[in-house]
Amino acid sequence: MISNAKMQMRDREFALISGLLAISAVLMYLFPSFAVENSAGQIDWITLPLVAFPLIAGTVLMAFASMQPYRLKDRIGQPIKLISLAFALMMLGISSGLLFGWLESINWDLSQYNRYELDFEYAWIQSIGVSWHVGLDGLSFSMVWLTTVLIPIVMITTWEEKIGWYHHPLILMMGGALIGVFVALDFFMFFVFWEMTLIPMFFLILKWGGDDRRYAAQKFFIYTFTGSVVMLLGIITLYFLQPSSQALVDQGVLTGRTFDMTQMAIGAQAAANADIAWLGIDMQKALFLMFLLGFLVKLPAVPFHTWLPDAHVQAPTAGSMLLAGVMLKMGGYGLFRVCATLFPEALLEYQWLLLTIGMVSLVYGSFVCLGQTNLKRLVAFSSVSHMGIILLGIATMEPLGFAGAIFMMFAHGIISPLLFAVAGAFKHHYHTLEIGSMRGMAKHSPWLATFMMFGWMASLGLPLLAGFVAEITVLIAFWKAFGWWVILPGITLIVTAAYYLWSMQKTIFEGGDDGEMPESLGGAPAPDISLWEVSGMMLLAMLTVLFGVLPWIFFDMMTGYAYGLFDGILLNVITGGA
Amino acid sequence: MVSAIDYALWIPVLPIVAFPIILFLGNVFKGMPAWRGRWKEGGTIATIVIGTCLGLSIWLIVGYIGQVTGNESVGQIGDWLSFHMVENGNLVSYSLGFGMYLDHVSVMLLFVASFLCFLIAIFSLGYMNSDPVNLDRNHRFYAEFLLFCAGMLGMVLADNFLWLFIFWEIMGLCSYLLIGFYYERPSASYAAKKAFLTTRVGDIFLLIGLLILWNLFGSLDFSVVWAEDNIAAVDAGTLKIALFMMFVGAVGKSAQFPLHVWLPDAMEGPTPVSALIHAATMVNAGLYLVARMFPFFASPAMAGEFTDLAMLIAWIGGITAFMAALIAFVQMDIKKVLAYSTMSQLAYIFTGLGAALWFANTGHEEIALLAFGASMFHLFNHAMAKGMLFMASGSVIHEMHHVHHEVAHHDSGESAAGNAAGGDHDGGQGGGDDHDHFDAQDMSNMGGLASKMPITATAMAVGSASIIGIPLIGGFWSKEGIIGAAWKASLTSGGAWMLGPALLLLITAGMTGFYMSRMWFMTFAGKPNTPVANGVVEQTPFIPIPLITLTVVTLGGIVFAGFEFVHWVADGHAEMHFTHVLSGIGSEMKHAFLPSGEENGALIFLVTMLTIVISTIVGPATAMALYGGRLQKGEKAKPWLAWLVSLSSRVRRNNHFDNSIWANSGLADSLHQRLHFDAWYDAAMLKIVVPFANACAWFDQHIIDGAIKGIEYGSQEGSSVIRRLTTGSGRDYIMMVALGTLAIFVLIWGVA
Amino acid sequence: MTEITRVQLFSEGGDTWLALAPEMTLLSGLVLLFIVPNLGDAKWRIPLTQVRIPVLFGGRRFTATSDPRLPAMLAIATLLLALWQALISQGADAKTWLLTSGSGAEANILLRVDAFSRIFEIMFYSALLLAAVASIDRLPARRAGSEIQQLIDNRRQVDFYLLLLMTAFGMSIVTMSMDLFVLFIGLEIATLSIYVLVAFHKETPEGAEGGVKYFIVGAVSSAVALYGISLLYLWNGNLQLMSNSATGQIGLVERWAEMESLLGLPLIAFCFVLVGFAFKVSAVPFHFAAPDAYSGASSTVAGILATASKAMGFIGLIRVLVMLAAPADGSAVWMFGLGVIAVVTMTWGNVAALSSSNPKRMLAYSSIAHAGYMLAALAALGAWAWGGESDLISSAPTDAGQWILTALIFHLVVLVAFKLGAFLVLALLETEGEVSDTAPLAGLARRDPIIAVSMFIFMLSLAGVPPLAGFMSKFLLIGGVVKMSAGDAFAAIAAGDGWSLGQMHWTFWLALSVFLNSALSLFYYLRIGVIMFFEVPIEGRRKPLIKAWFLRLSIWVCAIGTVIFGVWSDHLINLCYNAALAVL
Amino acid sequence: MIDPMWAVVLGICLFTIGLWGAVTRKNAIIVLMCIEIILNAVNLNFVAAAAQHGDVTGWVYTVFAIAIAAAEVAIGLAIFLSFYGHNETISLDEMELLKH
Repeated sequence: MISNAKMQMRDREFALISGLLAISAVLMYLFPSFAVENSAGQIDWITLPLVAFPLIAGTVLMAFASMQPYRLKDRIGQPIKLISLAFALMMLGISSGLLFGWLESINWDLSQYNRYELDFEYAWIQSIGVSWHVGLDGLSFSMVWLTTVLIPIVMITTWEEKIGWYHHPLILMMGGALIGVFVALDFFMFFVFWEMTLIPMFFLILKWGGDDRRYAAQKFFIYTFTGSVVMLLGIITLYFLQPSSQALVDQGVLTGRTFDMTQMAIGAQAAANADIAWLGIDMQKALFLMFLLGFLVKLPAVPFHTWLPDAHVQAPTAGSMLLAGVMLKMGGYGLFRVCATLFPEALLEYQWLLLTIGMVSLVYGSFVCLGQTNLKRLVAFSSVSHMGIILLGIATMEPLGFAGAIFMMFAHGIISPLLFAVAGAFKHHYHTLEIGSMRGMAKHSPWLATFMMFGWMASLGLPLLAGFVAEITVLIAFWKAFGWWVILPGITLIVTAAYYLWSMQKTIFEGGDDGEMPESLGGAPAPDISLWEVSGMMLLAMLTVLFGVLPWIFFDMMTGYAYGLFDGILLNVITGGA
Repeated sequence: MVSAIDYALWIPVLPIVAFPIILFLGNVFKGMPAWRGRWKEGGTIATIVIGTCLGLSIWLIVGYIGQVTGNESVGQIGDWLSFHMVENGNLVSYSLGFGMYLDHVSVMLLFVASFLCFLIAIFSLGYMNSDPVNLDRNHRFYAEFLLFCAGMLGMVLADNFLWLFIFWEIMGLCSYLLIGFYYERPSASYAAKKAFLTTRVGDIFLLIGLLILWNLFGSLDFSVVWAEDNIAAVDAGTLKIALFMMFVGAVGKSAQFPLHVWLPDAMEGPTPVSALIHAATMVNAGLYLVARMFPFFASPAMAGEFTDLAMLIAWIGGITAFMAALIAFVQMDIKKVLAYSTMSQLAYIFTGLGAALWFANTGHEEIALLAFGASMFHLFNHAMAKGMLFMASGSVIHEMHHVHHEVAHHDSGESAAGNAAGGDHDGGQGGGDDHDHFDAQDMSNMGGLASKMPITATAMAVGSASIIGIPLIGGFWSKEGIIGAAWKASLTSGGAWMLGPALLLLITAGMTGFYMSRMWFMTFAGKPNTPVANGVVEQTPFIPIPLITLTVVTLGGIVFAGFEFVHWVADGHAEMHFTHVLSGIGSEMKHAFLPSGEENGALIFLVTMLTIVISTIVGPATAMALYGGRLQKGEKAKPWLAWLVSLSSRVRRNNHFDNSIWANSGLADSLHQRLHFDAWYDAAMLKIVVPFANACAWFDQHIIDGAIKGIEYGSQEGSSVIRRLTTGSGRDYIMMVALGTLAIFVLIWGVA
Repeated sequence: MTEITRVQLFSEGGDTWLALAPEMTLLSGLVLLFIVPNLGDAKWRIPLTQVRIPVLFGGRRFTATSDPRLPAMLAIATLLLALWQALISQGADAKTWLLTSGSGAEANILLRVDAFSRIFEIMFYSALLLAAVASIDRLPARRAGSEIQQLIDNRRQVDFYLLLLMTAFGMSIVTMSMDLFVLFIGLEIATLSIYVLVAFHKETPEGAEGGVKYFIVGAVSSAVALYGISLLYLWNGNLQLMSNSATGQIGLVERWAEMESLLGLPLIAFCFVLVGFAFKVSAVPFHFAAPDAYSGASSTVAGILATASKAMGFIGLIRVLVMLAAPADGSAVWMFGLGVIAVVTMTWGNVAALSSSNPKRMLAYSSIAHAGYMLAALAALGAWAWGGESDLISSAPTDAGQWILTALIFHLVVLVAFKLGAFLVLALLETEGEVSDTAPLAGLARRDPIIAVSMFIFMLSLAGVPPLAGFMSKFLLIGGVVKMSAGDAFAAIAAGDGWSLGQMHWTFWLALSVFLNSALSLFYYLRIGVIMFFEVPIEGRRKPLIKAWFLRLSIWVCAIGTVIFGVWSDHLINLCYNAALAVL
Repeated sequence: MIDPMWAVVLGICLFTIGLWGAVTRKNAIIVLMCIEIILNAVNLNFVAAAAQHGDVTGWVYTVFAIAIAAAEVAIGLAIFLSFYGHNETISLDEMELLKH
């Protein structure tokens, strides 16, 4: 036993650290009132705390916790969770402040090609032209908000599920890295954060995952890494295809080039205005494919999807929620941010490819779902299937399709965490994921059953829930672009309903008056989900309804983004190229 | 001035908002005495809410009929989604909005829906809360019930096809939830799934239809798509495809052939649900949708383009009507009879609409409106009658059940399906799954209830009469119109194909007379077949209220007819003739019994009379001959029923014949099997889709992931091979250095 | 371009001492290491008298000088001083010196002190300094025990640090040499010392066996290389790399460039020379002895082998390939061969490491793979002036060449941080007993989270995961390759003409193979992480690790360096770029 | 005077012999000897080339090369000895401890 005095000392230490963190957080939060503003009258560095705070706080918390003696680690778990949650809420506060205009009144609905709000640039690795260049537009802001809202929800949902003191800090770090991806306007930075997201997730899976977690975690890491290194090759190639600028050389950039996306976009736009393919159509296509591979693996799209089911099945609830909720969206985000913005000609050329892959993902994914017996695998494959819709939306080459695809990312980002929260709770409480191993969940766990029903229904595209908006918008654009191919998504919608209903029939329903318990429970009574889980799922459900009924909160911003993109470059290409 | 229209939005919103509240309160307060008692587990809230909706609706309707609120669209409330599309190299802005639209059809349906929902809510207070099976989960029922009402009300009020679809889908969800209300029964969960999936198939067609429609018009607003100029501007062929797709959606929702399989199974839900789905709301949605297609057919620009589609609609109706009536012959379950009857009656409306659309498309505007009006009127009549019938059957079942419990001293409530395997979905339902168990829905367990349940028996009789089309009672007015319209169409040039549906309808009219009477007589006439039936009394509170109300409404069909309802509902500009009821009735009578003044007047007259004869006399008489009978000694039915019972016993005594040849025939067998549709669909699912899905899963795991695993495995293997090359012998290493030198020579020399 | 000062070596008034300050420091340190531990009360009796003059050398050693920790301190002080000197000479007023063998017409240019040599000096000294600091704990000096035991210990300590300093000295010469033979001598000084270091743990059979193999293979290849050098001498008449305007001697570079068509003799000679360096960088198939040597030697020494020694090989390759064989036009003859070797090397290394259960062998194979990456970059350098006749290609080749060299130097420098760091972690584990499989790593996170996190950082950095130094270096390497293969594409694009992947030089695909290989390498790097974090410690290795503060200090420095050079690499890149400019 | 080229030819022969021996023999000492033979070939080359070019540095190189060879032998033998101490053999083929 450790002496009382010593424990008090630990507490004091702890209070000190948390106090410091809290004070800095408050300072950061209050800072806008007397902060320096940029020329556009915006506090442009506000994204910095969004990225840096969670990363730093997570690292500090973990370092602090790891230095404590082993026996104390149970005791510090709770405060660490609280601090992490406080940071997550602070991030949510900042991003919501941006959304609702508490911090900055920004009209997110208006968007122009290559113009970003809160544009902030600071030289980072000057010698090779890397800078900390961040900015937000309708596309990235919706993703950032999604991330910030998911992080606290994930924390709340998994509050009691897993013991450990670095679970929540890891989630916090994950959030920082993800936001970094979404705000980055510099390819180097983009890639750094892109890869950085892997590490917390790797640990989440490895530490709290299922029986086969080692395999799954490594597969996840290596598979996505492989995809992204090809993308990195594309980034570097793109970099060296830029003209060297004397001005940059004078600033100390040895190569005279930058990784700045906005600079490249200027070039791309100029080329499109002059009706020539930027970089030459062959090069553009090659680069497009390199980037595409990275994004497709992340998305994931068939046939690069097999890491996903393994990762999901093994990942803990929090891991799955974040993985499905935000990480997959990185792929879609990249498609817009890079492929659509910089390679419009190639995008047009490879419309068929996106269509094919999207369609295969969608249809094939749903049929694979129908053949699954593991709840999490089923949900994972349903993600694959839904991500196909994003590709279809892009393939339509319509602003509506784009906006719909982005909304799909957003909606799926809210719905799929709910699905995985349910699946995770299922695993947590029943120690199995086999569909049909238990029946009559409505009896034992009415809350869980309710949320399962809700989530499943939301995922199969029930109107007034967020997923429907995405589906209907993409499909409208799809019909315009491809006509009768819409039959295939149509069939998929039926199959989707089939597998979801089937899985519900075998879990929520049936089982007679007393229900059937899985063998894995060993005859023990199955408790309903905890209050934490209920709160988390409830929040997600409420968001799902909110954005199903009032989609325009974000849809207008996405429409604006798509409009800007088409107005700025794509329209030129479509009309000129065709 | 406070206008009803200002509050109209609350009609669908109120129940939607109440839905989560009841669910939440129910989950929290579950089991508390006050919640069970005063709050009726949410029933009180539900009734108040739906009552408010009814009040608002009536306010709206009264205002509308009195021209207070204006005639047509209430207009857009706002943009829901706004977006851009590329059109001819430009970005064009579009939006999908939401708003409300009122016209005669929607007003009529609004009344039907809110009125019936309210009555059913009251009915449920009695039915649901007094059944111990439902204890502690009634809040679920009420919540979902409210959502369902919201779906229907919203759908009716929506001013565009998108929101129509949205609420349409919400109803689909609710039907799923409510059919699966007794989740612990495998049959219920199976039925729920089946209902959702089957309607989903239709829904996808509808969705695609809407996509095409949007693409044609750039909007889904009624006001835009119905505008004559807009219709004239689009390609007729594409529009036809869109309309066809939408029609398939309607087929799914209204349970028409070939997507009809879900409806009988849907009887797994509690009886109020059956009343709700099969009478008041959901099945009407499909009809409403088809009715909403009328302006396309009526557009002069499209004249003659859609005749085949109209014909198809009529044929689907005809086939379904006949088929459902046929299957209804052999059903022993009181609710299933009603279910098939619903299917059949809806099919009537479909045929009527088909004829109306056909006429509209071929330029016979006047008669088209007449047919359309008749169909809508039949919808109204059928909704009222069927709602009542279901509630009456619910009353019977409930009391039977209750008594059974008392008799059997069985307290644990309707128990689980027990050993009934998931595969055995056919036939059995409710308590019928368990073979040792008493089936409160089986008509063979009933009999002679006319004296024990007078209100119910009366309601049942009136409802059946309306469905059969006994002259002067509700459904008669509209059914005559439909059959007449179909025949007229078949006699008009180019409409020869309509003869099929017309004939089918005519035959079905007689069959309706038979199976509805059969149901009534089996239940209420004769002697009680079981001790349970002997002990039944009407005792549950709340149940009689809706029954009596609806009896009055159904009997009052003649008044509505006198209002020239048919004209009013069909013609957007007509007004109700409140002042000339009597003369209205007179002219309607003349129309119904002595149609003339048109070409082929004689034939139409013949058909009319034939309909009346076979449905009113032949059908019921046959049923009496088979199933009639005197009540138990000492029992006495109410005077307005007594004559019917004694008539039946007399007919039976004199004309009873042995129908066992028919009953044991292969036809009856396949009718029991519902003409094997379910089996085929199941087989298609199990033999094609599921194996294909499994093959996909296998492919994914072994081929796609197998490739990855292969790379993994291959590298591991390669690794050990390569490592084995490092033998450890220093001599080999030197050898490799020498070889390497050679290799460098070759490589460099080769290039040089 | 900085001014070049010609200085006659050891001439009066010359800047020899200034130019060679670090080396002189090392030499003094070497001498001190000889002398100081031997100081004792030895007296010399003047013959025929009883007068004993204390000579202080030999006899009974003083307590202070016989302290077994003294050699380490001396060596560390020497290396620190040398490092400091090398660092300060990197300032704005950095000078370039050419050190010649004489003043007259006969004088050969022997050494050249410039940014290139300085950065490598810094790199070598840092590596050896870290190794020296780490060895304090790894080669524990016991103060207790009998006097003779102390003496023996002291001797061993002296030997070890002497060899370390000798290695540093040899390596310094390699970085500076402008004469192929001088380069070879430097190489041999360093290599011979390293042979002994590898076999230093002669008590264990592994140590001896590793030493034998490394020695025998190394000796064969260096003999072959020397033979090649002698042939070059035969061809050119001198081994000067640069032409000497003062003497009129034509250096190898110019002579090679003058060649009308390729001659057999220099080409054969060139191939032979390559063999020697290929062994040093452990390119396939000259790498076979490397894993054995790594696993036989103590981890600190293996770390030196993988970093400093390898860098030395690369300096040789750079000198030979870039200066000797840089074609005036067209692609270098060695480009294709080197490309093939590079791809084979990296693939071999990674694939072999996949199933390797001995962490030291695994790191050895990983080091081979890294050599492959760098060789790929060097191979791309051969694309020097591809398509030289085209008008499109103008400034790009030199730029690209400088870029590749920058990346290469950067990679070699930061490799010290994470490769050596990884070996040092193993060294820490070796203090508890042999590390011949992954079991000792199991549950390291639980025993010592900071060390485990450091190790994981090293692993990720080796794999090239951002934002660590390993990512940065690989990023730059590929950048160089791509820049080289893209040539003047940007000009074409700016002019409005398109470009296509087919127009890229084929070395572009080397870049892809590097990336795919680094993805492959994740397999085994991650496995280490998994083992450290999620396996239960084995029996006997449950308690927290020993304190070993010096070793830990080295590890921390490495870990911090790995992160810093990934995130704030700006300054280092500039340094490397200057170094590259000095070469090209 | 003999044409220096003959010395070079002799050097080639020695080199070939040395390399062949190094590759084929398994006794470490013989391999070491073979290496010495290669180094002698080097020396011959240097000497001959110096004569050819009239450049004295070649002879300086030779001296250095001899020194290096000597150092190498010394170190090599020391390492062999310690290996022998453990294994009682110096056969290059019987090194089994470190492999794969």
